[in-house]
Amino acid sequence: MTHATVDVMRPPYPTERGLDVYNTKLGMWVFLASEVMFFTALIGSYIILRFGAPGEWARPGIVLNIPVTAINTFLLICSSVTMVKAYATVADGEGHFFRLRPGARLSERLDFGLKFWMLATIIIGATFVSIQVYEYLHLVHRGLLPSGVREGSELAELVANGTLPAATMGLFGSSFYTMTGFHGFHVTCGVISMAYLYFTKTLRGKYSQQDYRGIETIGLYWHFVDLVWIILFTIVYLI
Amino acid sequence: MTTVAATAQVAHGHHDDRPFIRKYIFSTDHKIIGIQFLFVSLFFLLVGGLLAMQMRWQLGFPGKPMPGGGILPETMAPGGVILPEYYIQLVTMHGTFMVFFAIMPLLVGVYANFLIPLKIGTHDMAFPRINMWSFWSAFAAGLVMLASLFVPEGAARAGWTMYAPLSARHDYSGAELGQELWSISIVLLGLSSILGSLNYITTVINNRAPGMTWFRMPLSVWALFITAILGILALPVLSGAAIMLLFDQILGTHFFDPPAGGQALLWQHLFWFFGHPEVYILILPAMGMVSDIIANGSRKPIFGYHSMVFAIISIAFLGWIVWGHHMFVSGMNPTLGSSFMVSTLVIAVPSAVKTFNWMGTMWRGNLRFTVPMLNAVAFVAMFVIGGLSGIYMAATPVDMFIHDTYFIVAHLHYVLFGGSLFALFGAIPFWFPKMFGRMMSEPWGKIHFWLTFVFYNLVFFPMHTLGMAGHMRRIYDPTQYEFLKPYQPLNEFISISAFLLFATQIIFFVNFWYSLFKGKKAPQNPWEDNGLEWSLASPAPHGNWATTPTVYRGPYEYSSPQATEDYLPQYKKLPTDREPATAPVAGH
Amino acid sequence: MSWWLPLKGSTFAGEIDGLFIAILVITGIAFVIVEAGLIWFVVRYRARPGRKAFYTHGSTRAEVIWTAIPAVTMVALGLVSNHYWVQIKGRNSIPPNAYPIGIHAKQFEWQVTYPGPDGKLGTADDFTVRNQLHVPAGRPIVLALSSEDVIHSFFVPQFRVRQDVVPGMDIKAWFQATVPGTYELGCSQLCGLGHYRMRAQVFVHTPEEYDAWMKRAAKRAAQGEASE
Amino acid sequence: METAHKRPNYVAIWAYLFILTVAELALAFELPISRNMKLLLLLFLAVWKAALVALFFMHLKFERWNLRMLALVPLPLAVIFVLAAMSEHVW
Ligand code: HEA
Ligand code: HEA
Ligand code: CUA
Ligand SMILES: [Cu+2]
Repeated sequence: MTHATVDVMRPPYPTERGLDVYNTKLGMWVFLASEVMFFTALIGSYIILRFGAPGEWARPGIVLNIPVTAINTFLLICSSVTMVKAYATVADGEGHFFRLRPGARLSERLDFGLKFWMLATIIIGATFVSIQVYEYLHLVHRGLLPSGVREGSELAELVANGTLPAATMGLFGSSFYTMTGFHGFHVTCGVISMAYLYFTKTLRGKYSQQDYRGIETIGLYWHFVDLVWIILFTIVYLI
Repeated sequence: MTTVAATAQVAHGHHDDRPFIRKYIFSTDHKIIGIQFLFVSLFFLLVGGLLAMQMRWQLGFPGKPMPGGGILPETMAPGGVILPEYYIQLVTMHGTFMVFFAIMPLLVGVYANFLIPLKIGTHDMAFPRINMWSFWSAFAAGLVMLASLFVPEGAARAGWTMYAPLSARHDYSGAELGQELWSISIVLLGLSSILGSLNYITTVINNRAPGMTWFRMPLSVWALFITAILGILALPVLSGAAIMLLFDQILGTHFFDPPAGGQALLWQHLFWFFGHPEVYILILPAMGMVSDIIANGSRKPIFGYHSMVFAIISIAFLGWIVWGHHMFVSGMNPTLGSSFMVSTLVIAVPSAVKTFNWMGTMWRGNLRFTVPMLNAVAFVAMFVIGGLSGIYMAATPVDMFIHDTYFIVAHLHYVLFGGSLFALFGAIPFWFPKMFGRMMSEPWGKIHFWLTFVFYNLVFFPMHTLGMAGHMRRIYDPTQYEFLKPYQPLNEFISISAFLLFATQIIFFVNFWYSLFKGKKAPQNPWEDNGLEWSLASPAPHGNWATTPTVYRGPYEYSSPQATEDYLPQYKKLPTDREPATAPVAGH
Repeated sequence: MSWWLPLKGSTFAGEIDGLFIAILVITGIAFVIVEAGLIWFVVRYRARPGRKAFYTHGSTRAEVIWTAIPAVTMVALGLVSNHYWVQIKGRNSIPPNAYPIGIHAKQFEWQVTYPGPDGKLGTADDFTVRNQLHVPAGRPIVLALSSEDVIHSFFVPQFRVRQDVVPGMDIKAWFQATVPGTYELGCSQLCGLGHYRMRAQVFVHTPEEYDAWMKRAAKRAAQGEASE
Repeated sequence: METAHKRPNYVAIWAYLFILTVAELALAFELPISRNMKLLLLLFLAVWKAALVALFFMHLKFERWNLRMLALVPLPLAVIFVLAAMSEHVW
């Protein structure tokens, strides 16, 4: 955003032309294109490794806690909705939030709506990360490490009695932690940047119907992270 | 020298009162960032060159103590005799530094930063602070890579291609920290490239000056734009792969670990899926800048501007579907090999278009042999040799024989040195005046050019012969093989030529530094060029233009009948020119 | 020292060399056109005072010509190369009667497993020899390549055959030696600090010699002195 | 800044996504159909959900065609890469 440090030599006119899309938004889309390729490397490797794995794939249904993750998935989808609500509230300047009190002025509602929806997104996002941390701790406790199954753990027993395939547990640990870990890292970055924008911009009333670029841009990022999770949840946990 | 001062928009004397540190160190000015990249990557070019000299010593004079090698520690070269484990570090680091820290930042870091805003007529990049971070993470990456040479057990040892599982397990390679630092550095570099590319793409799409339509952009900008697209899509793949490799090294994951179900070929697929687009990242900007220089030096419009643009785009597109040509004998599915062969061969077509259009540009021109022009013509001559040797390797049955021999080494140096580096030896003096306000010496530049041209060919052309004899790459001591013993004199000849080649570069080094401080003061438009950047004073001032320039025509109107001089700048308004309708719209 | 390709020591060496020469001709023509053209232009059109360059933006006809000719040449070259590729490396290229030899690569040696007198791998009379590959001339050989640790590459220049040996993969490669003699097998994929000396000798015998060698070697192996 | 189009009903899309997620879970656990069928259906549902997010939440549906192209460019590359590298194991 241009407000942060105003360089004296910044041009006095809007430089934005070309795509009819302002710079930060275009930049975010270009960045997301690179993110797609980054996750292609990780998810693609997972697919390739799993496809060519020696023998049966580790059973996600047994190793992982699907119900908890399902709730987490649901939370992330909710956070996408709250995010888009925040965007719509500020972009439309009206109508996307309940009346604060009868007869309140539009601008008041807008202000409250944006703050509310953004805060909700941040909180839900943080909850997602916390649940993921919990999931990791639990998994490590049960014996799943990035390098495979820990000796003498609960999962090691399941491997020993044949419930879980020994040959692929290492691969499973590697790809599971790498993929979900990088996704979690993205969520964390999103939460931090949203919190930053929340305190430095939203609370100070810097967004308006005339300029809501920060909200739209961070929103794109946030939805993308949600989108990646939708894919990850399906191919890592369900398939 | 005729000037266009009448129409030139000389920047107003806006005095720049930022403190030194904001001006030159943590600068967000695209020109300063470009210059920072220039110094850093020339330094790494030097490092890469020094590593090459040590390699050449060992290859020419295997087992003999290297002059001055005594200063190296025991673990590398006891008594100056290079050890096998040090030799493979040299190869690895030479390739890595040259590709990732010399040529790529020189072409993209320096010239995308410096030229894009100047040539499209804007005041800075779209995201100046992100741009600054792009430099600093590249710098950090370079430092990490450099540091890896000095850690115990030395640097990474698996070739610049870092094939797993050799690179993934310390007991296979014998290097520990060095191997990890390589991965970390590459991740940082990937970050830098992504941040940079994001800027270049946004800037080119959104921030063009009025009148600068897509098809009035100079070919250098087109090439840098397409390169940035390659960068934004290719580098994340490398980062992802390097992260997996790093995890294999430090966390014990098994991505590339066959006994645990990982796949050795997965690394190769990932690496080359990035790697082939990468080699076009290393050539397209060179091609773009050479197009500008050749048109300027020939005083003629570029021949077939539109087909040049489409050639750049199709090379970039085809670059995505040929990566398997590095893996023909890797055990990859042979049917896949067939399709990769065909797509690879097809790349000769847009390359032919470019080559013949350069020649068409020179045809019936009025050629001025300035140093940039000499180097640009040499670029065409040498790139063609490298490109044509690529055809041998693209033909799968022939590649089965020449893969991983010095034929490949010859190919890659013809395209990278003969191509990219010659283009840079042209680009550096060409834009030097705009960067520093001084000219580089022409006579010394010519001496440097001719000596480099001769020695370069003496070094790398004979490598084709070595390759045809079956001389493998990355071997420490060729005399181990009976069938290579007769070739030792040739190796020796190459080595001596290489030392002379390196010595020649001292001329460039001195010329560069001397001109920086003592060079002739540069006029505003020393090459009588059409580009927007020449409407500014030399050196270009902070913030570039006081008011945004307007563009009235394409970039290559040399010898136009409309003008009395033999050039007609893009910013010069003729009475017949109409003002551009407001903003240029995409697709016009 | 020779300036040309090494001896043609296998059945497909001729084909590969032929293709090499074909490409040499094609690229040679392109090379001469470009370099001679450049030199000609550099001399002919060098700047002279008072002259102005010819003002043109290009020619569609020229553009079509120099797009079409390389395109046709390259497609033709692709078809021809693919024809040989399928014969040499294609998935059904291995001759059914080929004589099997196992090659196990490890840092930094080649372990060559011979099928023994019965001509079959995986039977009790197999034996292994380090760093020596003996093959009969005139008979297709199929190599079963495996690796202990990292990627190596099987390469005998005279046979024009090269195949990476990849851990975790069972790869087959075939060739048929034609000229009896002694050659060298080199590792051509960087495999660690001993890569440069990962070398083995290759002996191409006449069929009779080979049988005799096989008998001797099998006997020695049975007596437990397999290696060397 | 554009807002020419009518806002989609985000709550409805949320419900849509919710139902699809439940369908996925049901598929993964309950249904007695062949493994390949399951796999295909799950992938289909995942892509469907992802498309909903991209089209409505990221409002790609309402963007200019060239921005949509920009968003689509990496996808064929991803597919080419995965398919080529997978074909390793089918020959
Ligand atoms: C700037 C970098 C660059 C460029 C531009 C290229 C361009 C090309 N490269 Fe190169 N290549 C490398 C850098 C580059 N390469 C590197 C670094 C490696 C080694 C990596 C490693 O293993 O370490 C490599 C390796 C490499 C291989 C793998 C070899 C092996 O390991 O076995 C192959 C195989 O097909 C190949 C092919 C090609 C082809 C077909 C082109 C084409 O783009 C060339 C097209 C150009 C022309 C053909 C010339 C101009 C055209 C005409 C004059 C028209 C007339 C021509 C005809 C009709 C033929 N390259
Ligand atoms: C751009 C890339 C580039 C460049 C310029 C070079 C330059 C040189 N290379 Fe390079 N080389 C590679 C890229 C490059 N190389 C790659 C990718 C590999 C494969 C690595 C691998 O297998 O993993 C390779 C491998 C390679 C090998 C094969 C090693 C082996 O397989 O065992 C050899 C052997 O001779 C060699 C030699 C040389 C020599 C003699 C030079 C000489 O031209 C060097 C001459 C010196 C300079 C060019 C430096 C001059 C310095 C300046 C001009 C600085 C001026 C500074 C200021 C003004 C501040 N190189
Ligand atoms: Cu084994 Cu190189
Ligand atoms: Cu390539």
